[in-house]
Amino acid sequence: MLDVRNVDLFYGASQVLRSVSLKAQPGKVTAVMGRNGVGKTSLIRAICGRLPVASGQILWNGTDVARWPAYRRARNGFATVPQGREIFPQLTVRENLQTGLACLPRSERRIPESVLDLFPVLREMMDRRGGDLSGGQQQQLAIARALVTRPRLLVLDEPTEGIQPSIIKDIGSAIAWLRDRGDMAIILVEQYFDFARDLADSFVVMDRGEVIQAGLREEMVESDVRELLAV
Amino acid sequence: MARLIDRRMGVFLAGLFILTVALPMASSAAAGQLVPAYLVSLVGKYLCYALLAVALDLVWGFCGILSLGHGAFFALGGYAMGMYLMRQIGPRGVYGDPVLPDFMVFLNWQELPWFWLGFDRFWFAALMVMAAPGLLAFVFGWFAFRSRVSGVYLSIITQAMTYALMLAFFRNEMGFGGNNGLTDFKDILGLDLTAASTRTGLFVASAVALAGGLMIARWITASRLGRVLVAIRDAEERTRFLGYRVEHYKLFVFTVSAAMAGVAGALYVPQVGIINPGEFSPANSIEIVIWVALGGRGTLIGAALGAFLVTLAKTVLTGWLPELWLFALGGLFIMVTLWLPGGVLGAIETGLTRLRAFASMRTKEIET
Amino acid sequence: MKIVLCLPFRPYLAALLMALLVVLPAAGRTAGFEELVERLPHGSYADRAKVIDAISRTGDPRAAEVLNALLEGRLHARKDDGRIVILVDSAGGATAIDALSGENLGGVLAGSTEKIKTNNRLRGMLRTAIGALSLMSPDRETRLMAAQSVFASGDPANIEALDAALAAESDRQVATALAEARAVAILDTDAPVEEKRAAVAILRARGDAAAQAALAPHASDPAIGNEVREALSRIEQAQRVWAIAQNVWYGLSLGSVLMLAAIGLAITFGVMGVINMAHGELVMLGAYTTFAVQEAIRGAAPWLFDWSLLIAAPLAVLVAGSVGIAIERGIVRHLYGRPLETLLATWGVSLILQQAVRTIFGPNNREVGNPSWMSGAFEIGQMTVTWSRLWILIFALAVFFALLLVLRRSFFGLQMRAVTQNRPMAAEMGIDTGRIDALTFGLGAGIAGLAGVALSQIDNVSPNLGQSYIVDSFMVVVFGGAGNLWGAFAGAFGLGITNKLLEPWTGAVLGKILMLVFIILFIQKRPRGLFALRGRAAEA
Amino acid sequence: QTAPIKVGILHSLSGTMAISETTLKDVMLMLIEQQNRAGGLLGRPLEAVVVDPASDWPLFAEKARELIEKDQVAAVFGCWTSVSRKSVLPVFKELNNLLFYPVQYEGEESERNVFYTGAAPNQQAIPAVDYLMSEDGGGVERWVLAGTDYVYPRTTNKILEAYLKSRGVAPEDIMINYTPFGHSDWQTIVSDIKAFGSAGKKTAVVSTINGDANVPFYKELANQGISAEDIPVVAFSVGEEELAGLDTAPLVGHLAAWNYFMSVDTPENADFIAKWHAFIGDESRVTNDPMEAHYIGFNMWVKAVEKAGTTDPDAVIDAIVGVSVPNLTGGFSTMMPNRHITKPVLVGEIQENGQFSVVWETPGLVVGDAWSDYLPDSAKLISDWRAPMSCGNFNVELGRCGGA
Amino acid sequence: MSGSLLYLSGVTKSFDGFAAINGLSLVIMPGELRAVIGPNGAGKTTMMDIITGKTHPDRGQVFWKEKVDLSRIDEVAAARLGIGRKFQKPTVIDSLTVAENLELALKGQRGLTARLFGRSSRTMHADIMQIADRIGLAASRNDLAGTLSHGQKQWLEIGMLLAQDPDLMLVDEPAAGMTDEETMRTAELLRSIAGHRAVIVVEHDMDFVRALGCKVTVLHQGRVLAEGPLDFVSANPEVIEVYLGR
Ligand SMILES: Nc1ncnc2c1ncn2[C@@H]1O[C@H](COP(=O)(O)OP(=O)(O)OP(=O)(O)O)[C@@H](O)[C@H]1O
Ligand SMILES: Nc1ncnc2c1ncn2[C@@H]1O[C@H](COP(=O)(O)OP(=O)(O)OP(=O)(O)O)[C@@H](O)[C@H]1O
Ligand SMILES: NC(N)=O
Ligand SMILES: [Mg+2]
Ligand SMILES: [Mg+2]
Repeated sequence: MLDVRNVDLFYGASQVLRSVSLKAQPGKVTAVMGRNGVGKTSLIRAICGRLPVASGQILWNGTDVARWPAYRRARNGFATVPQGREIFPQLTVRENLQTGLACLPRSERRIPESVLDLFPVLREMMDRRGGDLSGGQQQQLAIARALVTRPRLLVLDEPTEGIQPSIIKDIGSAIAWLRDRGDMAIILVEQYFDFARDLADSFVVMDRGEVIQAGLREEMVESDVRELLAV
Repeated sequence: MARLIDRRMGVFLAGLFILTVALPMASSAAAGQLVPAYLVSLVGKYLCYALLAVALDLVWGFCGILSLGHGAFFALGGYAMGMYLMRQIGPRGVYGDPVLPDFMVFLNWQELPWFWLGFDRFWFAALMVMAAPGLLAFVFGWFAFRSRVSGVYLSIITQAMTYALMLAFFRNEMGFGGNNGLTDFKDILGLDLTAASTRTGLFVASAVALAGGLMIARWITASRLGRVLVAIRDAEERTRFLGYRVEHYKLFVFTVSAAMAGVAGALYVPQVGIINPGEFSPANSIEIVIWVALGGRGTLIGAALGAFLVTLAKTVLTGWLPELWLFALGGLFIMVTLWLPGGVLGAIETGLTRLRAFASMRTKEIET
Repeated sequence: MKIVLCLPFRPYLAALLMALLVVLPAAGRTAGFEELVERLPHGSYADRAKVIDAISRTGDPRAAEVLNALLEGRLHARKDDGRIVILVDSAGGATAIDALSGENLGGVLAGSTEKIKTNNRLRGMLRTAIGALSLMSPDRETRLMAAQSVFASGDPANIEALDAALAAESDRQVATALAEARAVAILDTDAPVEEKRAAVAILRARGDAAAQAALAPHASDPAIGNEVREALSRIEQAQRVWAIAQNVWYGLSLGSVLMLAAIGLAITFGVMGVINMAHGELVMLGAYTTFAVQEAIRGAAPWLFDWSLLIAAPLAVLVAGSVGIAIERGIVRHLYGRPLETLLATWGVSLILQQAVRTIFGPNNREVGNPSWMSGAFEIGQMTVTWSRLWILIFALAVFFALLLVLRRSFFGLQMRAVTQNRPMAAEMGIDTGRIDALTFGLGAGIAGLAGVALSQIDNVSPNLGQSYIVDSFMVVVFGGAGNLWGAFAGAFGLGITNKLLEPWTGAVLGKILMLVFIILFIQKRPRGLFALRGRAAEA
Repeated sequence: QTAPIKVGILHSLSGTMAISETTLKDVMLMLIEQQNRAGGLLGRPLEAVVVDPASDWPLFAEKARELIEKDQVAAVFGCWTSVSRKSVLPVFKELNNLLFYPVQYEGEESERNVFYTGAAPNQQAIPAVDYLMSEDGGGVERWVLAGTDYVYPRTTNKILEAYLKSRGVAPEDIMINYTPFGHSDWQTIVSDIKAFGSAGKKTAVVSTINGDANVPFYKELANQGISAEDIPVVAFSVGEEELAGLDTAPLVGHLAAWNYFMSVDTPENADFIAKWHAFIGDESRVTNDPMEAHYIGFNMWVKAVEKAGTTDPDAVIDAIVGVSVPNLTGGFSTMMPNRHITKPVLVGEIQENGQFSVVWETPGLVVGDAWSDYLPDSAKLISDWRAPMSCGNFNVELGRCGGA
Repeated sequence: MSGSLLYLSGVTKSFDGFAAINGLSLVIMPGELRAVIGPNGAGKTTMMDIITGKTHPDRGQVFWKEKVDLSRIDEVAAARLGIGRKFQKPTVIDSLTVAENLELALKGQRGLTARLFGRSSRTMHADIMQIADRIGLAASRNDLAGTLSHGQKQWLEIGMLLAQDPDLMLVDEPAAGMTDEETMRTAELLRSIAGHRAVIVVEHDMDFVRALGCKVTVLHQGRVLAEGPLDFVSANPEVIEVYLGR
């Protein structure tokens, strides 16, 4: 399980995360919510190892990984679907998926069919360059790519952004399915409230780099949270 | 005007002014030659390089056009001036031909090629100093920018341009003296080039040109047009969708910058006494980029400082460590990139800020 | 304005004059083989020419060997007794054989004998003379060479010998060569018209520049002029076609050199986006590695010389590759995302590497020899193909396709492309970006080193080697379209062939200028190179 | 007074010309060291001031000025390329100092402050062509003039073309070809030469190809199998140093014309080579013609200073004309009033060991001619810096000195 | 079409044989607000590329105000005609401040000399302030755009579009990355803008589309699948099948 404790993060001189804490457990979805620019993405990046934290701990099954390089975290089960998708534009869809194989032992380097079953459109586009796909197609590819690494912690930064309704539903059920498998901790950053509410087991609401409310789904009152998200 | 001269620029111009006044005085006989006289021309040369660096920074730092061929514009300006100086020699050449320069005489040229006409007049030469490089930049840029050549592709074709010009000017048939170039100048505007007063005049002219170049560059970049340039540098596509004719803007700064480089070349030639196709060499143009990068790209003053520092280092080191200086210079380049990400100017400014912060802390401590 | 000062006290001039006075009268009368050989060391080159001529006419069976030794610079005169000896290499120095008696005189000390000097004219004469004398040699190669040198002399005096040789010849190729040599000779005699016509036909069939030169003087011969002119125009036509083929070959070969020089850059610059100004110096390191290997071999194991390049190649990859990795780990690594600053830093590296090589190996050219399989040339029709160029072409293609395979088919290649397209994302996919970056840069550098091994065979090995290729390399990569290996391929061969087709028209200087102008214009048409990525992917 | 006399050494130690010039810096250091060991000059030690003009022509002028103004050197030994010499010329004139220039060059220059110890075209090119035309040289009738495209080859070839025509060579028997600096792909040109040479007449190549381009040129010659017996190449810029970078086995018989070869068998030369090897600490290092030129130039300067009793430039300039010092080929070279010196001209053949063997030499010494007799405008000029003429370009038609 | 602002007729565009737009026809009247929805990859962004001159169609015409053929001009000309665009992936000028980004977009002279010699006027300042306020970036107007968060960049880009004051606004997925409340605010904003100028909005958020309350065009495989009020099209079984899901 992931246990983020009192993380501080700076861009140059400006502090964007102030003592942020968060937990994520296998088989559970933790939703991170907050208005634009409150630091959600920054938090995600700190967890994945893209940004160095100034202080605080990121415990992964008891080990502090806060100083580990990103690839080492990935090889220990972290996978990310970043905001903005970050598809490798000049790799084909297949190659994009294959990049995730770096985490796996040589013998297991295969793209699992189950991933493609989740997003059938990718099957048709296997040999197209990732950068040529439409925005929504890229988003699906990004999720699929993360799943190829067989993660034990899946971090999704606004995965519904730009996705057509029917596929949002599919993604929702995919996340639910992954959650229900029970071996994966999921962190979901979402602005789309209904989507988050349906999936989340617990919530974290952020504002100006701080966690202003956190708790289990049952404890949360929708109108309160909506209030917090309003400007 | 106030907006044009910010603090940084003010300090720099003041420094330049002091240098311009003090150096000729210190080197004059009246002052007992506190410093050797040759420093006047030497520093004059640095000033020309600094102007050249400012010209490059204008296109590279503010519009993202990395020209690896700016040496060509410098050299063309230099050749235009060199041609004037050659014509000034008149019948004082070794063969005594009243019209033809010596290199044409012994290779049996019968008459002056058409493109040499007019260069016996200073005003014409002065015009060509800016017009020749400006025109080349305009034509080259017209095609390249219209075709949306950008990034490394543009850089490499500018390099191809200067390389092609170098090979062309090497050819004796071109009528520019081949590899030997143009040399053995005697006087400019009737003034003896070896006279200390002429040297001082050229030095001052270089300083004025540098100050002028800086002001023009500053004026362009601080204007509303400057913002478009930055937009083009950062997101060219986006700027187009806002309705800006990107190619016109690029063409404009590219041409202005080329003309500025031409002026630098023209002032450089009488001070060093030779112009030769080597000035077109791709390595020379890369060196200009190095100056700008070292001084701090996109700062104008940094570019000028970078040129000054690198060429000064070259002067000092080639005399002091003739067999090791490349190690020192190469090491300097590496260290600056690794440790001074903002270039020399950036480092100076952070240094000053820290110092100020430190000083104010101290004063506070004292106060409390 | 020329004043010639005569300074008669120059000692050896005087000695030469004395020798002339002694020898000259002797050359006049007919003399025996032995006497002629004894006379060889003395007199001027002109005298020696007469002596050689006389020796070749003696018909003495020893003549060919003596003349051959003279040609090869192995004929010496002993300083103490003036005896003429032939030096042969033997273990631990040279052994002297008496030129006349064939007696083995044992080892000789260096400096105890004096070489009998020849000049170009004498060597030409010697070759012809030896040719005429060895037309009947039992060795096929020797006979072939002999026939060729007799062809070159075109001397009618050899016709008899040629006839005899032809009658005895069983090898077809040698027989043709003999017939051709005879044909040239016949044209200069007053043989019957029919025979001359046959000779013209033989030369026409040969069809090369030498045949042309042999025929040309007879173009206005009243008897066979028509045939000769006809033959000449045929030969010319054929040669025009061959000339195009030849130029295309030159283009391919220039292209292979350009590609080798550029292909490492296609990785560091094209794929990784690092403006690596030190690329040329990495090529240079490869060349110096070759030099060092050859130097070691010369000193320790000369028999390995033919293998020197094969030994040097992996070492060059190692040397240049390690330096590349060091550059990446030490400098470039800190500059990803600041691509233009890599230009400044790698320029610094290139200055340092250049000066380091200058300090270690000296500023001069170093000698790198061609192994025997890289020397010389062979002919395809009227086209000359030099072995070194052919091997370099093969080598370049091999490197190219191997690299293509690595990039396209291997997992390393995939990771490498992922890392260069989006470094942080690649890391989040579990790719050790630091390692991949270092290896990629090392690969590019290692290939630059390989290029150096090849270039050492045809160019200077000097501290300036790198500088002379860097500009061309960037042109090639950009012309083809950065980021695409096929681009470098097409760029190199496209530019190579265009250049070589232009050169005969315009000359080398203008050709190169036109080439550059062509690149500039071409980029207007295709602003992202020949093999540009298209579509959204390119903009992303 | 024992303050050292400073001597400037202005040779490129980096950049493209370092390949040739570094050796000249070393030989100067050796000569100065020897002179000091022999007691210095005028009882004062000599001190070498080495700078690196870095193959950058304007930098040559800057460094020259620095040497003279800042370091106060008594004389400068330096430059290789003509353009570097042109670059520093005005500096030496203005500051009235001495430059000793050790490299063969195109002529067309005679300056009061410059002493040309390398060959003028009449001390190298013309005798070489004479040799090739002679019976011994093979009676060449057809000529390829191949050069790098810059002033020295252009001028030399202009002179040679005029000379060859004056000797009855038909224009179609002369092929002129220029290549860029550092040209490295010689396939086309070598095959053109081959074609030009297969026309039946004896053909030779006169090469004014510049330093760097020579190695690939000769490699291509060797690979395409052009032997010296078929088409000899006589070069004016290829010496022992250049051959050191080549496998000379396939090149045996090709020629070079110089005023000195390392292989020349004289006691002076043997001594010089021994000292050079000792100084440089490497038995495999070769000597070459420009090194000899510095040897001559330095000794002339030393002698002139001794004669004048001062290092004052004007005094030395006056004293040096007529000074005669031994050269390394067994004779004496004398400084002539036109600032050029007398030299023997030797033609050497390349040997397997990378040395040249002399196959021909001029019967006596040849005086360097500043102004070629084969260029129309230059033929009118003569140079004599002694009073009363006191100029480098006296026009015999007009009866006065030209220019300023 | 008479009186139309924009008229696409039979437009086709393929990439390497794949038809992204396939015989698309569409009419937009002046002042109209139009929502375009459709599956990922339906060709919505490509349609905008064609209207703005970024991509030239293989076949078909695109008429602007019945006169100008947009398929023949480039992006700059299209922008100058009065077509503004917000990209799917927000693109702003990173090293200019928010205010400068807006100033750059502000309607007015695009010419070289005008920008070189022109000075910013008081009204311009006021306009910029007003827009910054409207997009919630008034406080960060002097921050560099590069330091904004993803959603803030979205807003800035909308602000730039407002500043441009075009006759036709093409808005590609404005609500992506916004909170539900912001989404509604955006819808309101767009509704208020329409009327003065035409707006084409592409969005996948059905609540947002509903809030726009305008005619909806459904694109599928490069052509129009259905057109009409949201309730009408969302009842279309094909639309449900390919887009909305059950
Ligand atoms: N590279 C950067 N440099 C400086 N500041 C930055 C940088 N990136 C983001 N910020 C600032 O950090 C803060 C948090 O940004 P972050 O991207 O984490 O927000 P977010 O919660 O993900 O917002 P959104 O919902 O819009 O994606 C914002 O105020 C933003 O302006
Ligand atoms: N340059 C291109 N090369 C190849 N295919 C392309 C290119 N541009 C677009 N496509 C393809 O055309 C189709 C339409 O793409 P478009 O971006 O217009 O879709 P969209 O409707 O905007 O989708 P989304 O809602 O996901 O943003 C997609 O399948 C995409 O892969
Ligand atoms: N003077 C020469 N060789 O350039
Ligand atoms: Mg975010
Ligand atoms: Mg889209």
